[in-house]
Amino acid sequence: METINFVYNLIPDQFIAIIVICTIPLIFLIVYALLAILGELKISAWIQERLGPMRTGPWGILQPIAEVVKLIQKEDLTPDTANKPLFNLAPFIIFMGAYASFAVIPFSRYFIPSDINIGLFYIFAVGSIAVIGIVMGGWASNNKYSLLGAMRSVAQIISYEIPGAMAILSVAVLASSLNLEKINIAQEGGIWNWFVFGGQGSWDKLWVVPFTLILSLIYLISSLAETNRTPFDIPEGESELVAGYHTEYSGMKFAMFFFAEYANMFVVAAVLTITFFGGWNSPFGNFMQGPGWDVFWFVGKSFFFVIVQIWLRWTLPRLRVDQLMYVGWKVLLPFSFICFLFISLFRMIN
Amino acid sequence: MGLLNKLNEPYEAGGIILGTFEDILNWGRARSDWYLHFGLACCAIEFMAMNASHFDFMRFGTIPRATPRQADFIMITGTVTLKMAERIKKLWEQMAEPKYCISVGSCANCGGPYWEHGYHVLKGVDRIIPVHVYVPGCPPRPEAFQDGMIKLQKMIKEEAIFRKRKKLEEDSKIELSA
Amino acid sequence: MTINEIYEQLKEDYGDSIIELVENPPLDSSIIIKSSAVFEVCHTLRDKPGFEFDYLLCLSGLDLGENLAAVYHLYSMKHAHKAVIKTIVPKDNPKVPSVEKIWRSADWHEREAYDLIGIIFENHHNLIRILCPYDWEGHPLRKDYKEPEYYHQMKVPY
Amino acid sequence: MIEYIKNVWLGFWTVIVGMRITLAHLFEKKVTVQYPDDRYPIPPNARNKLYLDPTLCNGCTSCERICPVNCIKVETLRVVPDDPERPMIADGSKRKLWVPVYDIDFAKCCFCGLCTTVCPTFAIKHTVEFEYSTYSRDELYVRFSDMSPEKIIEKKKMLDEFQAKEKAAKAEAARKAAEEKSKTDAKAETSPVTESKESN
Amino acid sequence: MGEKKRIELDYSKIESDRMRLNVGPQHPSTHGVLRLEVELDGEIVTEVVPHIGYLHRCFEKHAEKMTYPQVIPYIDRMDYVTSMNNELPYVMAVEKMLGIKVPEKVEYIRVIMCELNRIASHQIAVATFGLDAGAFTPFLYFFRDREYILAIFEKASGARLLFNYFWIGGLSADVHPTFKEDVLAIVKQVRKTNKEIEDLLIYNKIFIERTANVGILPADVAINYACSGPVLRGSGVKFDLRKNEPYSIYDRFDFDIPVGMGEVGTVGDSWDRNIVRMREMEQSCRIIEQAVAQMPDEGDVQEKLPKRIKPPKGDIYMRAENPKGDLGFYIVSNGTDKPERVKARGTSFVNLSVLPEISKGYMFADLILILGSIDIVLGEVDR
Repeated sequence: METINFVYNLIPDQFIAIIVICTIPLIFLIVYALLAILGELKISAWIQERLGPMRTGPWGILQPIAEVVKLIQKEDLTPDTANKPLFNLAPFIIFMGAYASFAVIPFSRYFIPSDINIGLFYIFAVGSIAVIGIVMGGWASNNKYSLLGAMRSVAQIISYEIPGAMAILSVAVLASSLNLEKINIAQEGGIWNWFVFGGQGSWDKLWVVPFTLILSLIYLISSLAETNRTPFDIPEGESELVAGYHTEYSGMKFAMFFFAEYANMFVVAAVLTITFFGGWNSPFGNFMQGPGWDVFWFVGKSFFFVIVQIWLRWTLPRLRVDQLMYVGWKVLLPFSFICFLFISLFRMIN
Repeated sequence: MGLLNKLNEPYEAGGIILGTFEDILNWGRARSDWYLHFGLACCAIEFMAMNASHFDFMRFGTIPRATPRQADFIMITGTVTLKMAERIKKLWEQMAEPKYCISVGSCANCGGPYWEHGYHVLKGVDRIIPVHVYVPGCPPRPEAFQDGMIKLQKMIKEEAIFRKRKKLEEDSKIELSA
Repeated sequence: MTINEIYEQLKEDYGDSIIELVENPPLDSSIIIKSSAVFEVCHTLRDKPGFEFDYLLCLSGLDLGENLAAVYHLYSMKHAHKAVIKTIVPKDNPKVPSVEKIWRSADWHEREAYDLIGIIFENHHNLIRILCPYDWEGHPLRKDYKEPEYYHQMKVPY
Repeated sequence: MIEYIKNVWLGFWTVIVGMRITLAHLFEKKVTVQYPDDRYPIPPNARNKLYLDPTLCNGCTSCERICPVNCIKVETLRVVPDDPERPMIADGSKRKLWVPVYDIDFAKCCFCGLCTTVCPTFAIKHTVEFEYSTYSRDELYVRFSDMSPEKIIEKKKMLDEFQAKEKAAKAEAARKAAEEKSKTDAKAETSPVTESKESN
Repeated sequence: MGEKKRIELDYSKIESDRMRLNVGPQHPSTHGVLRLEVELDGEIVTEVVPHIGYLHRCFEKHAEKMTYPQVIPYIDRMDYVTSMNNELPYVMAVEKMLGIKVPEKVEYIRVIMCELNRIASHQIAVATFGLDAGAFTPFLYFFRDREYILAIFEKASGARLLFNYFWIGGLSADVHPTFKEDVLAIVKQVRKTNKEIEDLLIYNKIFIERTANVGILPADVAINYACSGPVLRGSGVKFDLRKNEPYSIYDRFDFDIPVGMGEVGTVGDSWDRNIVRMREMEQSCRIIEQAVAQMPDEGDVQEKLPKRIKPPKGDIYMRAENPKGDLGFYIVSNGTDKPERVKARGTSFVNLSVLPEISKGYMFADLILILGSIDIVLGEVDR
């Protein structure tokens, strides 16, 4: 009896509620990932005057489901010479990093899985876990291409986190909080109050508008680098490194990488939405504002940025690894510092 | 008899549930075939043309993968030389099951124009790896590639997973006894 | 500069090493030289003012039955004139000096001629097979070549 | 410094230009032809699957000789003069050769079109058909001859009989000729069955 | 504070472990089945050893066994992207041996077809170059246009890729009646797309950064390696067989030879080689327009020939300007209807041999681009 009581005590009070709250982002993540895969296929096709998948369901909308069904059936290969524990662990770590970020993402004012005070910081911290997974996967595969891809990825993600963090930090300065909910609330009242236009305030905020605009752009660029998307997809650059760090992965493990990539895309798009583009707020002030609309606006804006990422991918060539560093350290970083400096000054004066 | 007991039985006895389940699995494999980004010779140019906008191979749910680990089928598009044959065999072995092979063009089918005096040409890729569909032509039209793809999809759809498992077991038994 | 003038000038310089000028209009005329003098003649052809053949178009090996031949097609970007140099070597000792040091493009051409015909180019820095696998036997473009039955357990004939 | 700013601006601006172009294409009319449902027009002279009209073929084997890859195999039988069928080729001329074997191996064919240009009766031609991919290579070996096996045996027998007769006649003639001290009889020995080149 | 100490580093002595990487034969951007053995110092390439022969299809052996007309299908399969251009030097050589002059109309059709094929080939070259740099979309725009060109080829010859269209003494078939209009429509379309690609890819800052100052090939090295075509012209050498040694009827047309000028980097870098191809497409358009205007409507397309083509004994070397460069055929005839030997000077074969020379010291990602800028077709490298 005692043991049962002990186990029972271990289970928190609102066990079911916790499970539900944890599951909602997971379901959202899976549905979104399927949609994003389809979106990627379709948008790339339309840009290239093609049609994309057409023969799986009407207009090919069942394509991602077929892919999942296929990937489940694929043989799960582990190379003989690979370091098996690390090799098998890597995709889970990457997926975990992506999924954990959803813990603080405020979908609506009534659905924030975990409303912690250091939300922005948490997202950045958890987002960096992915790089550990990439290195693990790349190194454990015992493949030279994977190793090269992993090495490039580390250098890239570390250097692009700094300008990205600078951009986010200036938002924290403007909102005087790291709490994502508070940041959202600070942008209420229409498109003009979003942080991309300097946030709420009187006309003297015009001084900071150019800087916030640049910072939002800087964050968009560094988020591309963090998610390994073109023009920064050198860790998996197909024409050089075959498939980069996931060269040796097959079946569901590869699907994990695949999902995590799209999940990360959503996370960075969500952060961009929250910090600069008003989060759940409607662009028309109180019009179309409310708990239901919150989800609509938030997901809608995030999807828009996901689409922008896809659009960029099918437009641009990719950078070389040293140019990537150049852009990161010599272009984005100085610009973000300058902008941050001015925004801080502005806050001090106000 | 539970459903699980029926798993090892042939499809005919499996009834509707297993049949539908198998259909869904087959549907997934047939509709989402990723191919190895791999070209050998002349047919590879038509292969590229087939991927381009006018013919758009991606309509069939195919995505090019650069690594054999993630590929479901390989298109041998061109002449297989003896020097290359060992590599192709290796590539085939690196691919994860279930995997398929389409041999495209005369050269891959049987050496094509080079079958007579080609001292350095492998006369047919089916000498080293199993081939599921043969597409004739030199080079085939892009539509012919797609015709081969449709035939492959048809073949996958009619595959019997559970029956195959049973058959494989029988085969292994025979092997063991022999 | 026509091929006759080139021939006469070479004949002056090298004497016996230049064997003859084969003329066959409207087809190409060629100068036949001794294999031992190939390097020197080619060097002169490249560097001597008036010749300045700075462009090696093609280097081919030929199987003439009894003998093997190496044919050099030269071109001058400056003067826009052409020359065909031929050298004939016996099949049992097919040695020709390499001209790889004169024209870098000869590197792969010589390896190809070695691979397919079996002419051995002396002083070539890396005379290995180029088209056939490194463990291939025989020189396929010789007239008496017989294709192997098996290569690495793969059947070769149809 | 100016160079630096210029480069950054150029980098930004050219990306915008590129994105504008791709955005414009996003809404353009798509060029894809959805193959099994719609078809791309194929000109009538397209060189796809070969087709032989056996009623037109007169067995001249010029296609077999011109074929660079030797994928055509033709065997012919001489038509006996007193054949009861009085065979005709579709264009009206008298048939001199039966074609019991006319095989094309499409696994070897290089679709160069040389055979169609040398054919005197236009019996062999390229069609626009290209959908004949198969699950086994043997299906690509196509036999075009319209003669049934029984008919082939019958014609062969006929020919053999005829040849025997001819031989006898020739032997007779030769004997007579020998009697008349004329030339040698070696010529008569050659087999009159037209054998085609072995493809290997 | 003490005296400042100058630290001198001898970079040549700092050495980390070198990594030997095997690129190919199956690799997305080796343009087929080329295998490169690359030695890397970090990301820097220290040595490149190309291993070729993975597509060695014994063309020269086959040519010895075939009659002269039968060789043409095999020549198509050599450089399978530019079949029309491949056939031209061969048929010109045999015609010269036989002493035939082909009809006027044939010459014009040949020129138009060659130039169209040149455009198609350059489109593939630029497209795959973009693909190597990571831009996938221009690739498909080029392939969309190429499809229109192939439609013309198919209407004329019946095949889409390997035509067997130029025959000794003429053509295999006459062109279709709407040929001229179709060709002019294509010229228009090609110009439109090229304009678009210039904005989308060629003058994109990222693309310029990737390709400018990468893989510099000086002119004297290019000549010593016997490079030809856009590779040679990219190094600033104004040499084009169509102008310098006009064959066929190229002396009747007015066109320029674009050369690399180092607009965004150094003369002879990858960007220059690429831009030469883009500009040559425009020049080809000009030639096509002039040729269409001058082309006679009536006329025979096949010269009378003996039934068996038996050129006199002797040898001939004929070359013509392929899109890839200078393609030569060395034909030795022994007086029978089969050639004694046909040696092809593969343009890509020669151009590829310069790769180890120009790719040392660049990064691994650059190596892929340098290879792409040389524009090789493995069918011609290995034959």
